[in-house]
Amino acid sequence: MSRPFLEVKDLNVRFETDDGIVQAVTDSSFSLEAGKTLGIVGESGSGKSVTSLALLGLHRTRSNAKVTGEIWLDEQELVSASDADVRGLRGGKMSMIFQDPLSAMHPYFTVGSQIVEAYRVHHPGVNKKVARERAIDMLARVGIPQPARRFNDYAHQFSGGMRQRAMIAMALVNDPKLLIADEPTTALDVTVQAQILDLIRDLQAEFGSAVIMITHDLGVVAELADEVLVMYGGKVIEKGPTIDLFQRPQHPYTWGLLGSMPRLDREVRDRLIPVKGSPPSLINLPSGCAFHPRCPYAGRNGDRSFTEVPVLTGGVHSVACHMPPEERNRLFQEDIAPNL
Amino acid sequence: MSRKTRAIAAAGVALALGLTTAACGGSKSDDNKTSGSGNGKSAYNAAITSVVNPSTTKGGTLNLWSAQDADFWDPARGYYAFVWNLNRLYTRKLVDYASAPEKPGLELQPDLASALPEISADKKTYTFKLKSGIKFDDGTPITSKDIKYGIERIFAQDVLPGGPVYLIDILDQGQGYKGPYKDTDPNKLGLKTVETPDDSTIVFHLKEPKSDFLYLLAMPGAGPVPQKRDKGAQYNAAPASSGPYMFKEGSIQPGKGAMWVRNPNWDASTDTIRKALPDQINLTVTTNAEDMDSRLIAGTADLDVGQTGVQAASRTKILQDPTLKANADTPTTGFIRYAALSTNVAPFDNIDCRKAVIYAADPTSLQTARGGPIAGGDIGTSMLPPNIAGSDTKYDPFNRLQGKPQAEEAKKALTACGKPNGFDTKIAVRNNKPAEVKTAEALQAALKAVGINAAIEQYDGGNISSVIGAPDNVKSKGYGIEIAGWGADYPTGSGYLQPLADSRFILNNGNYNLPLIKDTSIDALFDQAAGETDATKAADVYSQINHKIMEGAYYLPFVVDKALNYRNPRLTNVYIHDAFGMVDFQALGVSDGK
Amino acid sequence: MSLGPEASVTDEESALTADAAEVRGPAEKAIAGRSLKQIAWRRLKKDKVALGGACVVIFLILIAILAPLLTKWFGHPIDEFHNETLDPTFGTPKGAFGGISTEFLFGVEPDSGRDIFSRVLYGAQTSLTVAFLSALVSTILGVIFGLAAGFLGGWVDATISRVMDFLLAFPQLLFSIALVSVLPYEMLGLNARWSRVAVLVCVIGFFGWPYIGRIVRGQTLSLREREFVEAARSMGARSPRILMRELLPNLAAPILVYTTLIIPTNILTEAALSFLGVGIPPPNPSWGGMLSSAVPVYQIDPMFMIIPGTLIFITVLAFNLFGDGLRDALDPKAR
Amino acid sequence: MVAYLIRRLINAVLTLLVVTLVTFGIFFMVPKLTGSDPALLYIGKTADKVAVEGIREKMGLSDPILVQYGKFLKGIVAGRDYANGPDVQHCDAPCLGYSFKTEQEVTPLLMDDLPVTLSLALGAAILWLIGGVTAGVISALRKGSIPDRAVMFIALAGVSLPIYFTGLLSKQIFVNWLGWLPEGNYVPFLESPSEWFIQMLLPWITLAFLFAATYARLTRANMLETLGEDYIRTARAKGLTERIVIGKHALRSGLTPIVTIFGLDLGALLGGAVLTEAVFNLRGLGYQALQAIRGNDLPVILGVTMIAAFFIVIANLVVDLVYSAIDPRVRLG
Repeated sequence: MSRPFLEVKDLNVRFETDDGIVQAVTDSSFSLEAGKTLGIVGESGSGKSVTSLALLGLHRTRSNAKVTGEIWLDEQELVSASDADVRGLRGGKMSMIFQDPLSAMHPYFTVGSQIVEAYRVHHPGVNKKVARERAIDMLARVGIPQPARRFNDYAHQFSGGMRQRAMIAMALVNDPKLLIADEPTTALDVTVQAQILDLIRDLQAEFGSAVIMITHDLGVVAELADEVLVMYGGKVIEKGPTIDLFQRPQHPYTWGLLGSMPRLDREVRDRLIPVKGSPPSLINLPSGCAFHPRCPYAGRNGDRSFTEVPVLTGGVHSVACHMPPEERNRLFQEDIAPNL
Repeated sequence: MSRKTRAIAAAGVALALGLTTAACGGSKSDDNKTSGSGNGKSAYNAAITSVVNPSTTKGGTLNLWSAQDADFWDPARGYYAFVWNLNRLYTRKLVDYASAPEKPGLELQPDLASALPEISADKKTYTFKLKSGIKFDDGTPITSKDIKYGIERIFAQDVLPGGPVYLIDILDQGQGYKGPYKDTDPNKLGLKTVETPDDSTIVFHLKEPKSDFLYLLAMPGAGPVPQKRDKGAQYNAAPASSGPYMFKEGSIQPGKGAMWVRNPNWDASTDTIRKALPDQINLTVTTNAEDMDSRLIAGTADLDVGQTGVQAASRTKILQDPTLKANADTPTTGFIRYAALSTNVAPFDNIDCRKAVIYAADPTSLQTARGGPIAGGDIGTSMLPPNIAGSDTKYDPFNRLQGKPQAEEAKKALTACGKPNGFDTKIAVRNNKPAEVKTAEALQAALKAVGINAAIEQYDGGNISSVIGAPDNVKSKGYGIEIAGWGADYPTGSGYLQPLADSRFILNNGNYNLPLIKDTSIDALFDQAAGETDATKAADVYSQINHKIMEGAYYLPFVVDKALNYRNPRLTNVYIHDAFGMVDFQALGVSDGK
Repeated sequence: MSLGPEASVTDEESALTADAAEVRGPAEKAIAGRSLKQIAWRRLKKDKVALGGACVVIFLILIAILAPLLTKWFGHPIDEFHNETLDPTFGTPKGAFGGISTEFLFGVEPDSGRDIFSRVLYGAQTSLTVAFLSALVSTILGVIFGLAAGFLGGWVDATISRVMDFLLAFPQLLFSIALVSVLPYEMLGLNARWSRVAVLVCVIGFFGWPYIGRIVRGQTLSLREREFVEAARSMGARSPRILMRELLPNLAAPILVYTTLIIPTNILTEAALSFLGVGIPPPNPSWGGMLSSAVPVYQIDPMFMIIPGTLIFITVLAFNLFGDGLRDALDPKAR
Repeated sequence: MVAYLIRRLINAVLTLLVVTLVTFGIFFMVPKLTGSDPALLYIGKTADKVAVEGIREKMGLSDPILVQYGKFLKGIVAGRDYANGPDVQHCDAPCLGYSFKTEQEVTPLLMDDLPVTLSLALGAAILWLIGGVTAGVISALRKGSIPDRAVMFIALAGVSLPIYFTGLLSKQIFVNWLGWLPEGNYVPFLESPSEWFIQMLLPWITLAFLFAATYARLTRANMLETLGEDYIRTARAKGLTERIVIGKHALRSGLTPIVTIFGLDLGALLGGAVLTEAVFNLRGLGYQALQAIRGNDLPVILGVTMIAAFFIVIANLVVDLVYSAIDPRVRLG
């Protein structure tokens, strides 16, 4: 049996700091087929960015980071692969779009040269001129006007949206099979956000890449993703097909996220309902279910929530919650759905 | 007055004029005893009493070093002792000191003059005849007018300050002469008391007899200066030469050194004083005295012209190595280091309080603070250096030689003074003289033991004339004790003591009679000495003055200054010249011809 | 002021961001929720090196305070001469290592035989007093002017910034020497030692304030735009109140750090001035002054140089270690 | 750009003016504070009021301070004349004054000392830049490793060591005990490059050690900050080798602040490294300044201050220009 294009098994990421061990990602598993889109959602500090960096092997340069588990990309295991092998994949077979393009692009090099650099490192034989043409071509394809002229500009000379387009051009310059977009639209205003999302979708169709969309914005996920992963406290707490998950969310935390999502298709709402409380400390995760301090239903299941870590269960749409599925369904139908 | 400059300048580098201990045979220190004196061989302290390595070999280059630059090469302006000594290379005067160690060196011999002057019966007129064949380095003959012009330059204190001004005091006689630059006389020879009836005759008219007058004419400022080459203050950059050596053109580099080459127009037959052995003489000024010492010991430098003594590290090295020690001398420099007790500051108006300080002081601590018996000097007992005629090294009125503070005596004196529990006072000391600060600390510590609390107050050494040299300031600041040092400008009792003890020498600014001694009997003794032509009788007078000063307990002498100097063994004709308290530079030669 | 060791004119501008790196995301969030004070204290407690520095600092302060007693018990008065301990010819201490013995724990001073142990104790008194007080002066001036510049902005800011730039572009050491050397040795009814301490405090403190001032100004500028100040302002709080209630507490951490870090610099500066001969007047000891008197004799009596030099080193190092630790602990970005 | 340069230059000149005016003011106030008359310092005889007046006249001390200052400025721009006995002494522009104490023009005097200070500062700068930055980069790349800890401890020790102690100590060790180097006595480069090198070695190393320590700490801090930047992560995400990530991306921005600091430090040092020159008996600008201050030689003090301030101001300007060349975000204007 062949593996999915991307398969992540029991991924753990830990950082040792002076303040203690930070368990950033715990036992995460998921998979993604080529050409599909996976959305990962969660609050900041939930482990979604750390997970994506782990995919690219970007924790390797950090001496205090420890990554365990398996990451299979196109039949190749990455956690145990050599630094050079992983580096060869980075920016080539898999690449990434970062959240804040201004800080993610080097301030001292022109945008064009940074794209050329990305291209040439994976195409060693290519001369500068060809690489330059390729870069300009990419800039044009992501919709940057006058690409030949903008080639020589610096990141700070671009507008926010253009900058993100340039970033995308850089990420796509080597036709990646896996594109990870880490909050690609957070730093942008709403109209530009939509343009960028459209762009990603179009390019995905054009290049046939698999996309991982990391965001805290469920709207983005609803629009783009085929499948959704909800992370909390470094763990996957719910995952499933997008439609299914939006229609029948299983985890109280997901409910909270949905509740905090503004929706255009609705009349002016009374108010957004944010998830109460603050994200947990990754050094001292709460015992039992990490969500229990914020979970309005934690007391209902006896002591289990406080002592026992819930396991991800279920089929295509799985969830990690101590609550019996029937009760969850009932609660959702009765209390939550009407308010969404 | 002028003497103060001398003291500042010279004390700064601890140089002095003066006679050596050996010169008057009064040495008490074993260190000064030479082994093998008189045979010309190099030995420890041999150069004090004899000529080491006598030779007439010419040629080679003499490499002189110094840790301090000359103050001025202009003969009218220089005041450092080593500069006066170096002036003998390029400045001849009417008379100059003989070239010999010990007492004979103090004898003034005719130099440009063909003979010693003819002195009138009233001792007020001095007439000199010049030698023939004397020339400047450019070949122009030296005339009496050049000598007069040279002396006139001293009067231009606004343009040429820095040098001694004795001749102004003696020769102005109310004329108010302002120097040749402001002279209305067309020939710029308007000073009335000096006459030049012809080119080879010069006549000086004094107001009253001055037995030390010739010594004043032996100072570099009394040398000839050609008027057409005088550029005022800029003369300093290229002084003319009348001696066997002249400055190599452009070789005077401030802070770096100078070079002398032979003066082709100097005729050896006209000069009975100078030897002129080396072909060239280089002076290197260094900022690193330790480097200079190591070069001396390594033999790549010949002599430290500062002659202020090697640094502490080399001192140890030299004294512990017999072969090095044989090339070293510790002559007395002619300076006495002392504390003056201001009679205008209570309670030092009371002689017993002054005595208390002298008794309470620890002679050994003070000596150690000055550098110990070898580098610092012998414990001082009175105010006449042991070698100026009239001094008596056995004269120890305060019993200081035994080396310990005398608390009992001090207590007695305090009681007599009416301050049995001691008193508070201040010690004024220059902040730029580490050794003086150290002696102040030593004195302070010793005084504390008898209840005298002395606070040390430092002042900018450059302001000495307006700080401790101004009696009003001393009184208002309450400086009861002032640390200072003094060396004579010319080797007689007057030259040494008059500025320190004559009440007529008290000045509002630049005063050096720090205790403000106003004793008419002392003043009268100075007058008596000025008219005394018999040196022995004069010496007796100076001895009396010295006793009176000590009996008045005006000064607390710390040490009679000494310096441990090293000479390169290749040097020939090395001896300590008693007029300078240092090696006679003009006599030096090098044995290897390099 | 950086003139002490002829050191970098810039000191460490980026200091507050030093070590900022790496695990910013998770760790930062991980510890969020505790107060800065708690975090700082927790971090400081774990920083053995910084604690070591702090211990040495406290030890030195104690020594300085107890100098008279310690001198009485283990030493001799600082101005007591001991000729018997010296070689009569050379004035150097008898015995090895500068005359160290049970009688004279750190040996004796050449040429005087004074007890070095007692003198370094009193030297500590001088050094630390000057360093602390001048740091205080710098801090007060720096905070006042920095706050004024950052908070008021406009021409006030322009003027103060210009003055700070100017002071930093000034040959400070030369000026300090010149100024200190012409001021009177006794003033304000203090004795020579303490009036000179006062002079040094003023001069060193004065030249040091721009360093604090710059930091305070920068922090004030960024804080001024922050929400809580805006909020206070919108609620009608008046400027002084905003300054005192909102800004100062938030500035406390950087001010504390930089005051701590300016102290070792001040120690070096005081020692430098004493070394150059314009510091504490004799017979009062100071470390720089002792080094200065060691210059002529260091070859024959190295201990006389090594002891005060080492003490300066240890003291400055201890302050630096502690200051660095404090900075790391208080800086939320660090680590 | 041109407008910016002009404005900066005007600014620089203004700063110099203020520095000299303040220097001028302070040192002309000093004699009044201490009650000493500068004229008296130059004259051998104090009783003669006329001579003192003559000196005051010659030195221009009787003019009001602003007039004196004006003359000083004019001297720098156009040269000035000094009456010196029979001749008029002309001092060419840039005339920083005339030292009556030593009878020489200040400009050539200081130009004479400049090579010493230049040798010291430049030589040491090369050493500390190489040593400090290398150590700092290595430290940053191996944060937390034993080499890092060692470098950081040595660096902290380095910044805690006063040069007047390390200077003496190194002289004692290398000159007296080991005898590897001679007692210092500056030899001009043109006279003998090898001697010059040997003579300067110890001062260089000692001075460089101090700065290298500071630079190692700064470099490390800057590098660590840079390594945490998003664009470094981007560079890695592009698949660049570590060598390019560090060598090109990280160093470029990590070392930019060092350029600034280096410029300013060098500028400050060129005005005279007072302590180093004092310890190693180097007759440079700092040494000269110290002597002048001790001897109350105002024209020389002014001259050194002027040169020192000049270097600092120029260094500031150069640093800003260089910075704008390195960092495209900085706009001059």
